[in-house]
Amino acid sequence: MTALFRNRIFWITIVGLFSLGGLVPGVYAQDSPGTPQISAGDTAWVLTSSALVLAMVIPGLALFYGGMVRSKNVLSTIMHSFIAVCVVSIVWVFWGYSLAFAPDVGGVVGGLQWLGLTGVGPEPVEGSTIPHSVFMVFQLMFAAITVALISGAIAERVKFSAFVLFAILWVTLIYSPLCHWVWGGGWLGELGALDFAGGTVVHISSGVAALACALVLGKRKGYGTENMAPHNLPLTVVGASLLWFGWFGFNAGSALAADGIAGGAFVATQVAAAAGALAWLGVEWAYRGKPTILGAASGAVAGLVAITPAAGFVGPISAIWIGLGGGVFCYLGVFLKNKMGYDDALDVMGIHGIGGTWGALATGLFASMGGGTGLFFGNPGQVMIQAIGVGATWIFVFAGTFLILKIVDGVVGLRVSKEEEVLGLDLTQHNERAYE
Amino acid sequence: MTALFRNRIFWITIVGLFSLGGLVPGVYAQDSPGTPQISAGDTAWVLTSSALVLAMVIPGLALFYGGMVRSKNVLSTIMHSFIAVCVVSIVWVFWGYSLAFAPDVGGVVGGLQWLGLTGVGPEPVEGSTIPHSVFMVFQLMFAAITVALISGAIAERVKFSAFVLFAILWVTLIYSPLCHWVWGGGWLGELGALDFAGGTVVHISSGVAALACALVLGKRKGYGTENMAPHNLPLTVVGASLLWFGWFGFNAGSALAADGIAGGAFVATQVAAAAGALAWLGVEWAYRGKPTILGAASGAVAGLVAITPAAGFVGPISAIWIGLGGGVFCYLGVFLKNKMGYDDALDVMGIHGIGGTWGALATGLFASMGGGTGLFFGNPGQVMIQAIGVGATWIFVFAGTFLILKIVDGVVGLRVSKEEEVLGLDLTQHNERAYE
Amino acid sequence: MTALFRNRIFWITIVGLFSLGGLVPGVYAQDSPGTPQISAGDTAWVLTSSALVLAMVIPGLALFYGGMVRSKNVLSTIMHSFIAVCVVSIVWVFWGYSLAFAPDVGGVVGGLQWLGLTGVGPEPVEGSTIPHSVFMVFQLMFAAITVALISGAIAERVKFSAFVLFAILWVTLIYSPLCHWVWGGGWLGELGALDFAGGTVVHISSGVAALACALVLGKRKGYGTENMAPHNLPLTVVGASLLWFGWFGFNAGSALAADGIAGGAFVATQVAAAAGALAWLGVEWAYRGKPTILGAASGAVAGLVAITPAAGFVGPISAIWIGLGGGVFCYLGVFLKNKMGYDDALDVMGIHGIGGTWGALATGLFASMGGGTGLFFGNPGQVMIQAIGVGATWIFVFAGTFLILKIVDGVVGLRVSKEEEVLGLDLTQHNERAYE
Amino acid sequence: MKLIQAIIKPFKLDEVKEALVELGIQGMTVTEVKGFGRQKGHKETYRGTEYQIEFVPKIKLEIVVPDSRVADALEGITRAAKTGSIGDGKIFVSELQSVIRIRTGESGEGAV
Amino acid sequence: MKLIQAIIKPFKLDEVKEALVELGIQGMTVTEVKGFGRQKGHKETYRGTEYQIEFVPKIKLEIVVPDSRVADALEGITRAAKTGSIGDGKIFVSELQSVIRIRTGESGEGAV
Amino acid sequence: MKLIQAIIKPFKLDEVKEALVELGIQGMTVTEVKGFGRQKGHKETYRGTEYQIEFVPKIKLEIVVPDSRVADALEGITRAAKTGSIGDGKIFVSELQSVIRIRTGESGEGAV
Ligand SMILES: Nc1ncnc2c1ncn2[C@@H]1O[C@H](COP(=O)(O)OP(=O)(O)O)[C@@H](O)[C@H]1O
Ligand SMILES: Nc1ncnc2c1ncn2[C@@H]1O[C@H](COP(=O)(O)OP(=O)(O)O)[C@@H](O)[C@H]1O
Ligand SMILES: Nc1ncnc2c1ncn2[C@@H]1O[C@H](COP(=O)(O)OP(=O)(O)O)[C@@H](O)[C@H]1O
Repeated sequence: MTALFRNRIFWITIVGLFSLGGLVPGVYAQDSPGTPQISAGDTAWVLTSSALVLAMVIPGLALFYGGMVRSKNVLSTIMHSFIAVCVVSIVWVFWGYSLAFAPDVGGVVGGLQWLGLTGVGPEPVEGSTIPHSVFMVFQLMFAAITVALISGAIAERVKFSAFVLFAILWVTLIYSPLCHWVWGGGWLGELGALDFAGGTVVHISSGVAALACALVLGKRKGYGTENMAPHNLPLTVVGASLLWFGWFGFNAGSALAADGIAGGAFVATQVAAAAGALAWLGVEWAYRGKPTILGAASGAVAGLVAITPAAGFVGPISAIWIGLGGGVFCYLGVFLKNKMGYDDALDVMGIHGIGGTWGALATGLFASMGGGTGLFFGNPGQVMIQAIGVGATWIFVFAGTFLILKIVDGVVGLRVSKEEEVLGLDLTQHNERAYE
Repeated sequence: MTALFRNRIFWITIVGLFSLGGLVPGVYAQDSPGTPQISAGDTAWVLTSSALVLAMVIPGLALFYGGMVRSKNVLSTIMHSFIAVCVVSIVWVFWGYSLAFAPDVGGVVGGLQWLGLTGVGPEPVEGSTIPHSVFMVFQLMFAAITVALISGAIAERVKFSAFVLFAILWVTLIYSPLCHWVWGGGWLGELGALDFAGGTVVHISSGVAALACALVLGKRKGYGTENMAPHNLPLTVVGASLLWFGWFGFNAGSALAADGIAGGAFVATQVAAAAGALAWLGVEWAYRGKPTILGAASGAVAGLVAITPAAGFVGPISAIWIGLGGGVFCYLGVFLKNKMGYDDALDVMGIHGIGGTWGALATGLFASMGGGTGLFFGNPGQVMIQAIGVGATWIFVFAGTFLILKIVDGVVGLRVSKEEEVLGLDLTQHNERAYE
Repeated sequence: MTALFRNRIFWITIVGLFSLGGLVPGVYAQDSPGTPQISAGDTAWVLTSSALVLAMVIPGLALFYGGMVRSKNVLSTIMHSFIAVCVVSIVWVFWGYSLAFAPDVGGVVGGLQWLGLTGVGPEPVEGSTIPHSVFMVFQLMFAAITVALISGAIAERVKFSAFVLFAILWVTLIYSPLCHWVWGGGWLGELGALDFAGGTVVHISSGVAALACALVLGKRKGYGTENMAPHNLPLTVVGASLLWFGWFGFNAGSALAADGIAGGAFVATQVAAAAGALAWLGVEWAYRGKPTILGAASGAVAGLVAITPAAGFVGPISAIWIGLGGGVFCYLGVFLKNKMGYDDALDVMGIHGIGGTWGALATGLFASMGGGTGLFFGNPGQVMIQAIGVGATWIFVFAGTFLILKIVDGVVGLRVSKEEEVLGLDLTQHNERAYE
Repeated sequence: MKLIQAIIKPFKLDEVKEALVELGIQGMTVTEVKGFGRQKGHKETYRGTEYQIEFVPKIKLEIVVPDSRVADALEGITRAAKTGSIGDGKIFVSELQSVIRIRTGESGEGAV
Repeated sequence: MKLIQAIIKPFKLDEVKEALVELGIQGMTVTEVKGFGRQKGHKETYRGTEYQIEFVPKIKLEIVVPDSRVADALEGITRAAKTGSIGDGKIFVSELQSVIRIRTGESGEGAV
Repeated sequence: MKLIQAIIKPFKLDEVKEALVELGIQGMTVTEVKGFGRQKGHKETYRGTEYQIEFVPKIKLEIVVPDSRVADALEGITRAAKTGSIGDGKIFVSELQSVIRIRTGESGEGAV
């Protein structure tokens, strides 16, 4: 089966290569860098931002997640983020980017014109001052992190081959269309839904997909009875810090320019992260008696998630409100999970699903600049539009992910055996041990 | 009491929100990005630099410090850097930035015009080509790292609530005014004191504050008798490396432009760090027989501290001299501590206090460009001015910090109990363990 | 002997200082930043890229290597990367940069005009829009990483003093001239050899030097019989991730501008890394039954190495081919080592030597833009030229490195004693232990 | 007094502890050990080099009990630690000459 | 010859070692263990999930002494390891049949 | 049945294991310990502060063998673990009252 599955990858590659190998360089050959419309300053910032978003996934997210699992599963958990980047990069080049951003087809998906990045070269991307190739790779990083985020829900029990197959299908069938809806000229964008840097596209989608994963895969063996404490919290805090660091590229980079909008988004990102951490710590301190480091890290990420859709549309004080809300609501989200008892191992739903939903709605409340206006600034309609975006995303992603999981389960099987789970995924999936 | 203290934070927030929530977005609303005076290139570099300075604190400093403590205290130590960023971010937005940079009041502090960042928007900051909001957030990161640096002196024994309260008071009463003196239009700047990137504002101030903290808190239980060797040196070297990495933003970013000055500051930073490490290793090798990794890391940081005030004012050869001096003097600083026997746990005074003082004076000797001229280049007066800056900073910071510590001790108590200290701060302050 | 050796450093410093201390600031004094020819956007990107390349070495490479050795040698391994940066920085300032880039002497080396960076200031570097000082420091980072890469071959048994001496000699006698051949106006560049970001200069040279080192130093005690499994794979994956992150500066920064070429190089870098990882995993999965995390990390690095010389000359599909080749050939390279039985401890030859060679030749095949044209695009001659470049590099580097090793062995001795090797280098070379 | 040493599978620790507590045995000392025996270990692969790890992680329990409780203790441990598959472990019993509680200095049965 | 096993609080290791050295006992073997007994452990909280950790870190000392030195040794250990609070630990003494020094092959009292 | 405890140098573990396997002894339990004795430890330096580490890493082997095999086992361990330099370690032998294999419940010689 893994053999079959490998063939799948190679097959994709081969086809891609022969069908496209010829065209692309041709396109690139007409390279004319520095055409007047390109701004070196804006390009420098988006190049930097793209690198920053990669750092969010590896090592950022890989460590954030890796530190929270048990030591017998840390490598497999890190591997999920790593392989997500690798698989998505290839898919994005061959068809993902085209499905997301090529000329619109019926408002729901992009065309096939840009398969294999045909025509995606150094010329400025429409309505912007940066090369098309730079915009494409910036977006590639977003697709990669979204898939990587989901892995937190199925950590410590998913089969490696299943995750790889899942990643390919999910980025193709869920992420690319959804991304098109919001940013690629699709119906949600047309409707006027505001999503500055991916509250719906990245966070709600990964969170809801994670919920579906947790429900379909079921609980980890020993969940609720055995000690599943994080095995290495310093790794987790380092991961959270790198997420914060990279998030400046994620949010401020989404301005696609180094200007006042980017500056405002940068500030909003910083203060929302801080507010999220303080809010989470405050709630913990009040209800548990002690503030925790994991709480600070989780709260900061919650604040960052919440501000993502609003970053370029709000001022610093609004950003603080949104960050505080992120910290509080995500704490409740995690609390709820513990009550409801499904095993979203690393709380992807609790933090990205809830935080993203709050952020998307909050954008409808606080938006006041950069082309967005929310309820508090005289535009009640926006909240409704945001709500529609949230609802549509929840439904589409949950249903679609559920289907994909069933397919993957059929093809390669989703879960490792009980014995393998007890022994740990590092040894059983990868023949490796993290620490000697 | 922690309850009372939490209320404090919330109270601040609430007030802030209602008094300012309205204004700010208004200001932002008149957003006109890309106004001719804004340079995308300069803005891109300062945005990048701001992110780099964040990375200096988390995960940089958090790891540098975290690796040096005993494993029972690593989380609490990391938490100090993390919470410093969170708390300072909020304080800076509400009043810190205004106290530091709003129109001068009597040469000693900024006015209240910019409370809650009123009027701090996308328009270019005075005399520069970057948005005001970007300058503000770049400065925010400086305030955050300064507070985080101090935590090294009180590691392994300070109460968490005490550190949070200390951070709020210190950044308000010490950092903001001092920053105003030097960069905000205050008397030291007027006097002609040179401080390119924060030798006095950041390093002398954190070092001297650390000394006060060490003296007031007293030694760790078992200091001098028990083994207090670093529990994880790889973390510390990673931290030092990230500090070095981020320091390019700290120093070259202080040019507030991507130009020749920034280039010169970048080069000076690189060679001074290298020289500092080599100097420290040389002294160790000569007097202890073996060069150590911790020595290399400490020396590099010492070199970076030393070059900070001079970075934009000196050529590469002068930078090497300054770096070498940093390595040697800071080694002596640490040596001295061991002799004098106060417990500055992670040598904040020895490295930042001593290194910053040497750097500030050395700027008066080696300055030769970018608007500064030192003794060696024909301007003896500069050294005197630098000495005044150093002296004033020492006195103001030491006295002020001492006072604040007394207040905090009165309100929440500075130190954990003997039992808690033995058990470790991770368990007793945060209910967590670093490694399972 | 270490005394003698220390003197060496100091002597170099002293001479340097007195001969040059005067001139340089003079040069810098005529600083005129923002001269029309300087582009802030391009400068911002190259400054960022320089910082990114530093991060590749420390902490990137330091962790990548440090995680793969046994815990008794992790500090010494990290130290190799750290000291390489320090030593090379100083050498580069005093004479390295001049030997590499000062006006050509007979096509083989640069002149002495720029000793101590005389005349290397804020003015734009010839044929570019960034300050000369920025170009110099960007190149400095390349020299540093090349030396650091070599250390992987001699890990766990080389004497610290020997490595320091080796670093000084190697960067002076091998790297600087080779760099001049290709980029400094030397004969290889004149010949038309294509090397966008250092396939020959950095990767083949470090790989071949590593082979010489492995052969001269001999195997580690217990190699082949004792368990030498990596002691901390998470560190290694973090290192690989940071290498990937920094490689964007390494490759896209080599465009020396923030334009379409940089964008293309950035994209090529991303997809080649992904393809390399997938290829390595595929081969492993097929022949070993399980894909490993170390394999993913190694494959990604292999892909990055392979694309380095081609990054700015190829489109994304070609980049995928090159990356796939990198993954497969480097896997074979490592496999071959195990067969041949020399002890290149961390596979520098297998990954950088083989990968760099493949990349250099592949550039001759796939080049299609940015001023390069390869066999597949109608220019058969290019492959021949590339082959000459590869051959010349192999011969020059192997012979030169061999000689240098003999000298170092004579002066300070290359290897630690058997007892020291058993006890570990951390304790015996540095009096430190990594983990308490 | 007797010293009972039991080598068990790590994930069985909690069950065994519970079993002993139910028997009124209030104390024990636990050590992480590696075992070599019939149960074979696992394989690891790093860049193509394979290592056969022969030592298996185990937990060693040391329990001091009055002679009167030995039989119950052995029975309880065996029941709780048993999975029926190779590697379940061993129990070794030996005689102690004296037992002292440091805090009080009391010795003999009163000390445990 | 007797084998003395002492379970003590970790931070007491140095004091106990000194006490034994003063008694002229030149050797011992130390193991990090976890203890379960009257002293209860601590609580940990991760994202709201609480874990009660019942095992407390302890140090196990193994000291082989000639019968003649047992009394002193026990007295020394007890004195040095005592804090008076719950969890100070236990001392177990058992008989050894023979002792060998690997380096020299000598056995009996001469071997320690 | 006898319990043989051997304290050896860590890098000798494989050789000793092989020696025992050759003697047909199929099981053992290994613990990482720290030793204090004639062999002195090492020095560490951190920012000028020196620490003298007196405890040396050692491996403790526990091997249960029928009385009939004790002599061979001792001889085999001594041979394999010996380097002749200080710190080679010790072997302690004590009597076991009973041995049980948890998986089968069988006891006595059949259990090991
Ligand atoms: N002769 C022995 N001496 C000491 N410990 C032993 C001995 N034989 C087995 N053990 C311990 O018991 C564990 C289980 O033994 P093993 O032979 O693997 O399975 P089983 O207990 O089912 O026979 C081993 O891992 C080892 O720790
Ligand atoms: N019956 C026992 N068998 C083995 N070890 C024991 C036993 N009872 C206690 N211990 C060890 O002694 C330690 C201290 O015992 P505890 O009951 O907590 O306090 P105290 O020694 O003051 O009675 C425990 O942590 C455990 O390691
Ligand atoms: N009296 C003792 N009781 C328990 N263990 C001991 C004793 N003496 C030595 N050991 C153990 O044996 C090891 C080796 O002993 P040492 O005196 O260093 O060298 P040698 O075995 O050559 O005499 C020590 O590290 C310690 O672990």
